[in-house]
Formats: sequence, C-alpha cells, structure tokens
Amino acid sequence: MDQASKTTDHPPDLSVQLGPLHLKNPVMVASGTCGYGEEYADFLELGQLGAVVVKGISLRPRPGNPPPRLVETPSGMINAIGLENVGVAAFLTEKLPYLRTQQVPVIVNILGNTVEEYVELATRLDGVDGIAALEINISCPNVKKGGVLFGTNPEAAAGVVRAVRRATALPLITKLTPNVTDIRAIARAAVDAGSDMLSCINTVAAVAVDIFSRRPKLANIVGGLSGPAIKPIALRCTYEVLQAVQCPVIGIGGIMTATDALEFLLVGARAIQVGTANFINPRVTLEIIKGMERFLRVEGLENIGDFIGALDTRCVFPFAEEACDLETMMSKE
Amino acid sequence: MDQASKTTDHPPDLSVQLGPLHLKNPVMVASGTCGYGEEYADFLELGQLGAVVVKGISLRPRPGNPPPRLVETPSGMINAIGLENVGVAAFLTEKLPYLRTQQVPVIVNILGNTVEEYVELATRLDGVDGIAALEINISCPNVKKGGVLFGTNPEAAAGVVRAVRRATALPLITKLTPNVTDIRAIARAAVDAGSDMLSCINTVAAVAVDIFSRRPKLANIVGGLSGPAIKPIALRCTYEVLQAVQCPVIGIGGIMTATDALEFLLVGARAIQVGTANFINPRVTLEIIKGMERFLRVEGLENIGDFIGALDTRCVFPFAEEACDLETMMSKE
Amino acid sequence: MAMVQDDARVVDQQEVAERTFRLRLRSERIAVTARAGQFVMLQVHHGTDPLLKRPFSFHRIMPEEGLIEILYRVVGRGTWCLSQCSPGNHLKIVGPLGNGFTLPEKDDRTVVLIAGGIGIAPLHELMVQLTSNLQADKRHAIHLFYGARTAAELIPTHLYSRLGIMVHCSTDDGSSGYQGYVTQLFELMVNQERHRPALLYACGPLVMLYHVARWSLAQNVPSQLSLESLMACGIGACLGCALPAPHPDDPMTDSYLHVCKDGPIFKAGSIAWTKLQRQPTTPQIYLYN
Amino acid sequence: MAMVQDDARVVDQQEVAERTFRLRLRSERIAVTARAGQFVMLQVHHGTDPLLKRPFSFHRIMPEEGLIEILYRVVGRGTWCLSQCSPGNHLKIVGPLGNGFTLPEKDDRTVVLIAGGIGIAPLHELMVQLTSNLQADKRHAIHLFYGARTAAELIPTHLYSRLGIMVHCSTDDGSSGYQGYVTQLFELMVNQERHRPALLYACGPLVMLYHVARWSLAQNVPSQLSLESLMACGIGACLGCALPAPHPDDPMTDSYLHVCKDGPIFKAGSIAWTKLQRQPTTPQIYLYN
Ligand SMILES: Cc1cc2nc3c(=O)[nH]c(=O)nc-3n(C[C@H](O)[C@H](O)[C@H](O)COP(=O)(O)OP(=O)(O)OC[C@H]3O[C@@H](n4cnc5c(N)ncnc54)[C@H](O)[C@@H]3O)c2cc1C
Ligand SMILES: Cc1cc2nc3c(=O)[nH]c(=O)nc-3n(C[C@H](O)[C@H](O)[C@H](O)COP(=O)(O)OP(=O)(O)OC[C@H]3O[C@@H](n4cnc5c(N)ncnc54)[C@H](O)[C@@H]3O)c2cc1C
Ligand SMILES: Cc1cc2nc3c(=O)[nH]c(=O)nc-3n(C[C@H](O)[C@H](O)[C@H](O)COP(=O)(O)O)c2cc1C
Ligand SMILES: Cc1cc2nc3c(=O)[nH]c(=O)nc-3n(C[C@H](O)[C@H](O)[C@H](O)COP(=O)(O)O)c2cc1C
Ligand code: FES
Ligand code: FES
Repeated sequence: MDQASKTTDHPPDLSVQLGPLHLKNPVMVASGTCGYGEEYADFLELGQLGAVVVKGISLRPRPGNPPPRLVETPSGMINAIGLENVGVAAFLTEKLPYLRTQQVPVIVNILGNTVEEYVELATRLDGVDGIAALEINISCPNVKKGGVLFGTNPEAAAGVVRAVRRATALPLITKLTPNVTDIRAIARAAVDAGSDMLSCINTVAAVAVDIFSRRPKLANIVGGLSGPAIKPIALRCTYEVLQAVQCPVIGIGGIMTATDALEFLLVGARAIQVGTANFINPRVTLEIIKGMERFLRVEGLENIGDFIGALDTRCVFPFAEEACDLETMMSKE
Repeated sequence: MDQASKTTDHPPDLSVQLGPLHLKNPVMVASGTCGYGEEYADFLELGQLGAVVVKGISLRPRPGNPPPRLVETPSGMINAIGLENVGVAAFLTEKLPYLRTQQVPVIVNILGNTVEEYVELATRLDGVDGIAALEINISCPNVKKGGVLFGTNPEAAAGVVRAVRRATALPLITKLTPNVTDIRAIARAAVDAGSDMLSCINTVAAVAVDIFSRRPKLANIVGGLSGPAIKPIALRCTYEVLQAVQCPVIGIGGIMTATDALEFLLVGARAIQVGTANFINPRVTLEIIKGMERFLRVEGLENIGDFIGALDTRCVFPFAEEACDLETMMSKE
Repeated sequence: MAMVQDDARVVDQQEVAERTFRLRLRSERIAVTARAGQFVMLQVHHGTDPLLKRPFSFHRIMPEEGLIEILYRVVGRGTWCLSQCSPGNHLKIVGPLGNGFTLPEKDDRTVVLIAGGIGIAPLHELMVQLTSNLQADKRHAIHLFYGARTAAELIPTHLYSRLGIMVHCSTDDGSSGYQGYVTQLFELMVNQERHRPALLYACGPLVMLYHVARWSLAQNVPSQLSLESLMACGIGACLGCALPAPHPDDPMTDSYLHVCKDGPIFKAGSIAWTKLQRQPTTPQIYLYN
Repeated sequence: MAMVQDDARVVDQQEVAERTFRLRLRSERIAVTARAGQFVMLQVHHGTDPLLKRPFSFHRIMPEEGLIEILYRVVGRGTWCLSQCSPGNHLKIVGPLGNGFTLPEKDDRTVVLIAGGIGIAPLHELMVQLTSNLQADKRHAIHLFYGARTAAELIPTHLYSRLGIMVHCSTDDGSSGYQGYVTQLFELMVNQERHRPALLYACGPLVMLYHVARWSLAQNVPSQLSLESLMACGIGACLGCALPAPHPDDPMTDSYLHVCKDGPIFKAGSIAWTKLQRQPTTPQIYLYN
C-alpha cells in the first residue's frame, strides 16, 4: 500500500532542535523502558535514535519494590518497579562508559526524595562527558512534605527545578505527571524556574486487584499505567502544556507506531519518547523512524519541522459558501 | 467451564443498601449511556437492574456539541457530546412517565453552569414521584469562575453540594471527576457538604487528532475518555476515595464484565455503574448480574455484602515460617 | 420491528471488488424484520481493541433463509478485522436499526438511484425491492447511477442490470464508463434525456450527497439520502451520531439530528448542509505501520 | 548467543493434553542458538489487547530444521488467543532469552528431574540433551518425577520413557500413578531406594519448587530450578520480573534478582524464599464472562 513519493530523492530531514539539543530525529526511548541502553544492543544501534533516556538514577542504589511489580490491563500495563536503579556512582562507572561508545545523545533521568538529593545528583552529573541533558523526574514523593509528590504542586516542582538549575549547566527537561488538576500550572512553574524543556507524560496512577485471591495485583497496590490506553490522555496533556509554555515539549505516552508519534508532533511536541512499546517490539523505535520518513515523503514534506504543531483547529464548513442559496431553497421545500 | 456450586439452592443475595437507597442488585447503567431508559426497552427489562441513571439533565434543553462527537481509542472511546439533553421540563413530562412504569429506581443526573442552576434543578425534582436520588455531575464548567470545573476544586464542589442539599430531601450522590490532583480532598468536601454517597469516576480528559487532515478528531478538541482503558484509573480513584470517606461509594469506569464489576466491589464500592459497555452489548448489565451470582455461588458466599471491601492488602509470605531454618541452610550452601 | 441482539454465524465471505467484501450472516431474528436502508451494528473483533461495534447497511435481506448480507470496504482496523473472519465464526450483532428507505407509492414513475463507491451497499436491497413487484418493461424506469474511483472498485454491474433496471457507470479515472463524478453523469443524462426522476435515492460520500441534495432541492424532486456518522451505540443512547439540522424557529441556534434514530435516511432538506463541518479523512490503514 | 526478534511462522499446533497445546514455530535464527531452559517472548495476538508478549520455555529445539516447539497451558486470555492461531500465521518472537540449564559435567551419576504440571515444558528438551550422548544403560540413571492434578493433564509419558529414562508419575487425585504430590513421590522413592541424586532439575508451581529447594538445601544436593515471574520485556529492560534474593551482606536489606536475566534457572540458595510473597492466583478464564 505504499504510495508514490511526491518529493525528490534525498531522504526527508527528521532532525529537530530542542533548545540547546540537536537531535538527528525526534524519536527517543523513554526512561525506565530501555534500561541503560545496553539491554537493546542486540536489537538496534542506539546511534540510530534521536536520544536515549536512561532508567531513573538516584543518589544511592535502590532495590525497588517487592514483586509483583507488573500487571497487564486493557491496552496497557501498570508498573510499580519502585525506581530500582544502580545509583549514580555505579551509573557513572559501569553504565555510562558503554553509552559513550554509542553515537547517541544520553539524557539522564534523575530522581530524589529531597531537593538536596536532586541537587547532589545534578552536581555529580554536571560536566560529565557523554551526558547531553538531564530529565528531572518530579513524580517522586517529597519525604519532607509527608510524601506528596513534587510534581503535583507548582511550588514544589519549581523548587526542585530551580535548585537543579543552579547546580548544573546541562540542558534541563522536567518530566510532568498527568495526575494533577492543572498540568499547565506545573508546566509554567517548571519553565519559570529554569527548565529548558518539558516532557510529558509520566505514568497515570492506577490500581488492579484480583477477585479470586482478593488481593491487589501489585505488591505496592498503586502503580503507574502506561501503554496505548493512556495515549489520549498524554495527547491532551501535551496539548494543554503547549498552550501554557513556549519551550520545546517532548510527548510521551502510549506511542506504538509512527502514526502515534506523528500525532504528538502534530499537536506541537518537538520530539517524542517511546516507552512500553519497546517491551513489545524492541525494534519499534526504528520502525517509527522509518514510518515518519515515509509519511513525510507521501505528504511531500522535506522537514519534520514543517509538520510539528501543524494542527488546524479552525472549523471548516465545506458547503457553507455554495450552500447559501441552499438555505433559501430549503425554506421553500 | 462452570464449577459446581458450594452453597445451597436459593440464589445468592445481591441486594445492597446505599445509604437510604435499597437496590435489588449493585448494577446500574451510567448517565449518558442509557439515554432515558426507553432506548434499551427492546433489550432488557429495566426492572432487572439495580438502578437507572438517566442522561444528565439541565434546566433548559441543550443541543450539544457539533459533530464529530466521538472517537475510538485503544480499548476506549472519547466523547464530546456536550451534554445534549431535553431539559428538565421535557424530562418530567416526556421521559419520566415511561420510567415510572418500570420497576426500577431512577437516579437523575443533574448538571449546571452556576450553583443557582443546580439548585433550581434540585428544587424542581424534589418530591417528584418516581425519582429515587439525584446524582450531581460536578464535571461542568462554572461560568462564574472563568469556566473552571466545579469538580476540580474542593470549595466549588462543596458549594454545589451544600446548595443542592438545602434544596431537596432526595438522597444525593456526587459524581467525582478523576482529573484532579487529590480526589480524596474533593470526596471529603462533598461528603462534608451533605452528599449521602459518591460515584466515581466520570470520564478522563483526552484528545485525539488525525495526522492526515491535521485536525482534531473531535469538533470540541477535548473530550472524555471512557471504556476498559480507564478501568485501572477508576479502580485507583475508588480505592483512594474509600480511604477518605465512610459513605457508600459507587464505582464507575471501564466495566465490561462481572469480573470487572466485582473488582470495584472488592475494593469497597457498594455498587457500580456500567457505561460504555452498554454500547457494545446492550444486554451487558444482565450478563454482569448473572456472572456475579455465579461468582458468589462458586465462592460459597450468600450475600454480595460479604465480598464488598474484602480486599486483603497484607503481605503474605507463604514460606516464611517453615523457611526459617532454610536461611541457616542457605548460609551453609 | 423491535431491535434485537443476536449472535450471528458467518455463512460466507467473498472479496467482490478491490478491498470490498460481501459478508453473509445467519440471523433469523434480524432477517425477518429488516427493511432496505436500515443497518446493523456488528462486532468486528473479540476483545477490547477495536472496542466498538461498526454500523453496516443491509446489502441483501433474505427473510426466508434467515440470512442477511452486508457489503463493506476495508478502510481501517475494524473493517480489516472483519475481513479476517471466516465461515463458522460468530459475531454479535444488533439490529435492525434506523428508519430505512420509503418505497414509492406509485410504481409507474422514473426512479433514480445514485451510488458513490461503497454507497452501493444499501441500494442493492432497495433495487431488489423496487423491482420485485414490477413487470419487466416498467423496470426500465429505474435508473442506477453508480460511480467509483476506478474500475477495480466497482461491483460487477450485471448483478444490477439483470434486475432489469438501467445502469449507468462512471469512474473518476475513466477506467470504466463515463469519466468524471457520478453526479456529473447523472445531471448530464437527466438534462439530455429530459426525463425527470420523480424520486431520488442516494448513498455515497458526503460531497456526492451534497450535490444530490442541491439538485433535488433546486429541482424540487423528493430525495432519500443515506447518511453516515461515527456511531457508538446505534440505538439512540449515546447521542454521538449527531448531524446539524436546520432549527425549526431560529437559524442561529444549533439543532441536531441523530443518524441512528432519525436516519440514516434523510431527505435533502433535513440536513443543515451549511453547518456541516469537515471531518478527518479516511486513513490508509497501516500505511505508516 | 545474541537475542533476536523474528517473525515466526506457525508450522503446527496440537492439543496434547487437557487445555495443553504444543506449538511448533519456524525461526531459524532462534533455533540455532537456543539452549534448554531458555525461553522466548511470544506475541499471542495482533493488536493492543492483550498488549504484552508472553514468556514460554523451549520445549524442543531443532536447529537443523530451524524449528522450535513450545508447550503451554491455556490459563488466561493470552494463552487462549495463542491457542486460536493456526499453521501459516506469523507471530513476533524474541529470543533466546535467559540463562538456561547447565548440563552435568560427568554423565555417570544419578540425575533427577521433577516436573509439576506444565513444568514439564522445559524439561523435555533437557531430557533429550541429557540422553543424546548417553549409552542406553546409563540412561536409567536419569529419573523423571512428573506430577499433575489429574491424568487428563499429563502429557503421554511414553514420549519420555522411550528416551530410555525412568519415569515416575503422580496425580493429586490418583487417577494415574502415585496419589499425592510429586515431591512426596520423589522423597518416598529416594528414601526407599537410597540412591541419592547427584543433581536435581525442577520446574513447576512455586510451592513445588519450594519443597524441592528445601530438600536440595537440606541434603546438600545441587539443584537447578526454573522459576517464573510476570514479565513485560524479557530482556532485562523493565525490571518487572524481580524475585527476592538473599542480600550478600545484610539480610534485612531488600535485594532482587531478575528472572529474565539472572534466570529463569536458579539454584535453590539464590532465592530468598522467606521473602517471597503470595501472588494472585491463576484466574479461570472467562468463568464470570
Ligand atoms: C448507518 C451506516 C451504514 C453504513 N453502512 C456501510 C456499509 O454498508 N458498508 C461499508 O463499507 N461501510 C458502511 N458504513 C461505514 C462503516 O461503518 C465504516 O467504514 C466503518 O465503521 C469503519 O471502521 P474501521 O474500523 O475499518 O475504520 P476506522 O479505522 O475506525 O476509521 C476509518 C474511517 O472510517 C470512518 N468511520 C469509522 N467508524 C465509523 C462509523 N461508525 N461510522 C461511519 N464512519 C466511520 C472514520 O471516520 C475513518 O475515516 C456505514 C456507516 C453508517 C453510519
Ligand atoms: C521464563 C518463563 C517460562 C515460561 N514457560 C512456560 C511454558 O513453557 N509453558 C507454559 O504454559 N507457561 C509458561 N510460562 C508461564 C506463561 O508465561 C503464562 O502462563 C502466560 O504468560 C499466561 O498468559 P495468559 O494471558 O494466558 O494469562 P493471564 O490472563 O495474563 O494470567 C493468567 C495467570 O498467568 C500468570 N501470568 C500471566 N502472565 C505471566 C507471565 N508473563 N509470566 C508468568 N506468569 C504469568 C498470571 O499471574 C495469572 O495468574 C512461563 C513463564 C516464564 C516466566
Ligand atoms: C517499567 C517502567 C519503568 C519506568 N521507569 C521510569 C523511570 O525510572 N523514570 C521516569 O521518569 N519514568 C519511568 N517510566 C515512565 C516512562 O518513561 C513513560 O513516561 C511512561 O511509561 C509513558 O510512556 P509509554 O506509554 O510509552 O510507556 C517507566 C515506565 C515503565 C513502563
Ligand atoms: C457518550 C457518553 C455520555 C456521557 N454523558 C454523561 C452525562 O451526561 N453525565 C455524567 O455524569 N456522565 C456522563 N458520561 C460518563 C459516564 O456516565 C461514565 O462516568 C464514564 O463513561 C465512565 O464509565 P465507562 O468507562 O463504563 O463508560 C458519559 C459517558 C459517555 C461515554
Ligand atoms: S450512535 Fe448512539 S445515539 Fe446514534
Ligand atoms: S521481564 Fe523485563 S526485566 Fe525481566
């Protein structure tokens, strides 16, 4: 069902500029779904991707939650991994060296339970060779504020971002949670506090239970919903965030195909991240990149930039002009 | 695959008490998905249901949004009907008489754009024969507060509930929106303001766009996601709400089968509403009731009440006792 | 005339034109009450994705055999899933739904049917009914104008001409019949031959229907147009299938019809054509994976 | 030994015991490097529900033919979908995954395999490999203890006895072989006959594995147990398939293994059995619709 190309022979230009970051294409792998990159080495060359966002890193290693940590739901899955990670020290010595050998921008997702933890992480990652940007995961409980998530309150979110901003010269991406009343307010707060970009969304809080054992399906009871089920929510969040801020926005949530990815770009996202889909098809990101190229060719576009934000929300009444006399006819009928 | 019954011959008791309401079973049809009841007359006897919640009623008739009003998404759908309804006057003269002939409790879902509208609606419905309760849809924009939804703010929600409470002696159900940071706070506010019960959830805000025409798939751009995709979110909201309040809670969201329905009861919901599933199978509510009966038989339960809230969240370590000496063995290995 | 939900058995499925399938289903309960122009909501898949049933018009109704046929084109995931099912499978079905065509009272006048693409689907049963009690010579007063993008998309027209009616074909690319739009062919023929239809039936893409509606209003010829809309329930419960209608009193106030209840057959004047908005176009399935 | 993603063609599917299917797939790239005890992630459905691939062990590996076999029991929606596919269908597959069994270095000692229910799946390929270079008389030193709930769930055991090994069956209801749990039968036989296995392999329900682990630790007999966990990726990326492990330094600190990378084959002492939590039980599919 391939259609003939309308354009000339050179491949369409997929490169995007995200503030200070230049990416060869807008397709990244999302934090927590590609490990530290190496896990996918058998399936793809990381260098073909726009960027790799590594599993969220904390100051000290974290063992994560007890199992069960996963459950499948209609067109989605819930995870409660509990932010298991090797900690920043092991990341720098054991994981980063491999990533450095790949020709791909590495974005480090950071998390903490106090502003100080975020700051110390940023300080240790600042200026390290091979790190392109930091993504601040603000969907973490603030232990000093009774465990309320940083990302659900504009001041708390701004507090983290502002402190991290002072600690590093690296480009900053703040990753927004959808579990809020007004995502625009959090977006504005993060940008005002110095975030260069935003990424949205993190997972949607969710529960699953088993009627036979009468037990929660996750040891942690509550987990994060991801996958195709949340794509409409993620698109709405991206749409809202783009109404509130001027900075580049990275769309995330339920992207399985090039069509899904292009939907986020249409709404105005400058790049996208693929999460859960990697589990189902470890080569999905390459297929998405190829699909985007074909789309641009068929649509006769030479740059992906020409499509980003092209959403047309005006009402179009195709028969309104001609049909003026129709009304008169109809009143006679 | 039917299993033998463990109990005696009389059918299990599905009846539930919801504050002042006694229902013959916990299965209702959700507002906006069963019209005014009559639409399903060819498929089922309404009297077999626990209750019918009619399409949201406003003071004056509403034409609704321009089309397209619907779009399908992975395991879900988004609607932007725009609360089209006949208005309270036509409801009372044209729709209620039919419902009165059916042996089923009728719950009227009410909506408005000012507190005064809700109050006038409640006043006109108060004491009307054939109405069992009011469900207050607070997912409506408050025109006096710049269009912020009543349901996203505890004070605004409480304001509506308190005013309606004064206007009617009917049992009040407040229908919560999931599009908030802390649904517990809204739940508490509604109950403190006099709501007898809560129902949760209404639809999740969502967007869908078409990359070919570059247009939103809904004329209204943003709509409400429903169906199986949101079930894990609805279960989480129900779980959270039940931690915050003592009153009966009605679970809604993505219920397609008896298993789904029982999951909400397990978490503690006293009843459930079925929405989108009615579109896919107009007899689904009857199948759910039958499935619940079979479940109770197989589990050896005589009353659905014995299952409600039976969720066991304690950690169980089946091998912990016996295995004490195992640890010692292991240290030798 | 009650609506029922049934578990229909797939009896046969054939690809009859490019990406176009004819599906024969056993459903006694629906076959006995169905009328031309009505439709069913049909399950296309087991499981929750695709979630919703899909609406399809009756292509043939065979009450004696307890069978119905639908004719559909694969345009997306739902119709693709449907094309994968084979004899013996069971599909949940709800119907018959909607108002259906009204047959002409007198049978001696010129009747014109206009079909665009898959719009031929509901017109087949209509043609069968229009001709069933008619003497052979009178059948010539029934004209079918049938257009498609290209010859490969046309259902073989001998199926219709053997009913005794006059068939006039067009294709956008000229690969079969007149080159151009079917509405152009229709206007051309009607102007040339100067026999004016007493009644118009049409089904096809929205622009085609719009041109038919214009002509029918301008010429004051009654018409019955089969319209579409996205549907969730098909039974009037979701209010999702709205189309703008002229408001009886105030043209500035919005008013809507519901295709599944008030239609899918409408006369030209029932739709507020000026208020119709452009809807997202049909995706090419799986084009970008 | 690289993992690959392949598009495997279904060659054959047979129901070999109650709700138990043997599926033969063509995947040259996986067949050539696969080892006994490893597994694949297999697509069970086209579309997004069920969403995730499902893990299945290699039941047979036929590198020359480019074929692999899995043996699975229908326990939920995913395995039900899988049971519906027929020769000619294509399924996405990722593998080979995990560590696999280690074969004994010397081949003259008593080896015991214990299978509970569908736990027989990975042991078949293991038995084939254990016996392949062995003279007939030495094969008697290999014992398979194979238990199921009832006779109908047992795979016909001549498949194993014709390999020359000793097969001992049990069923919970006594409908075939010893009545009782397979671990009881094993302990009984071992105590009676007083020949102590030099090596234990086991796959089956968690409680069975726990009893095998206890015995192996108490008797100081090395064991290789095939464990399960819910999986999303199967390649070490999601960290979802955790099982508690004894912490090297501090028993109070949590530490986890990942079944897909560190396993699925573990020795008894690698798992912190005391910290294992009860997980929701297997649903009876479609019981309550
Ligand atoms: C009353 C009525 C009768 C119909 N009769 C026929 C028929 O006889 N034969 C036939 O081939 N088609 C018929 N259709 C159209 C048919 O329902 C759609 O082609 C089908 O639903 C597309 O499903 P999909 O999953 O393949 O496409 P999707 O992937 O869902 O969408 C593909 C395209 O089809 C459109 N579409 C999707 N769902 C619907 C829907 N419920 N109604 C209308 N358009 C839709 C979308 O806007 C999109 O542009 C009828 C529609 C209606 C409303
Ligand atoms: C390494 C490994 C190898 C396996 N090998 C085999 C095999 O050879 N043959 C076989 O029949 N089964 C095997 N299993 C189990 C098999 O993966 C599950 O039975 C299957 O995934 C259930 O899918 P479902 O959709 O039918 O069930 P669901 O409806 O998803 O769930 C039914 C039950 O199966 C359990 N389950 C669901 N998904 C998984 C999963 N990914 N891993 C483990 N349990 C799960 C659930 O806890 C639930 O109790 C293996 C599992 C693992 C981890
Ligand atoms: C198993 C798993 C682990 C995740 N871990 C992290 C994490 O460590 N940090 C983070 O910011 N997001 C994490 N996420 C969220 C994803 O990066 C992504 O935002 C979310 O899954 C939505 O995208 P998707 O629908 O494409 O998966 C994780 C998601 C999953 C499924
Ligand atoms: C088409 C449609 C119309 C709806 N109209 C209303 C309404 O008028 N008032 C209301 O409170 N909820 C309305 N809802 C929300 C449902 O009552 C229900 O809360 C929601 O759909 C989630 O349940 P479900 O997943 O079972 O559909 C509507 C939902 C749909 C799909
Ligand atoms: S499709 Fe639901 S009202 Fe018409
Ligand atoms: S299944 Fe993903 S890490 Fe093991």
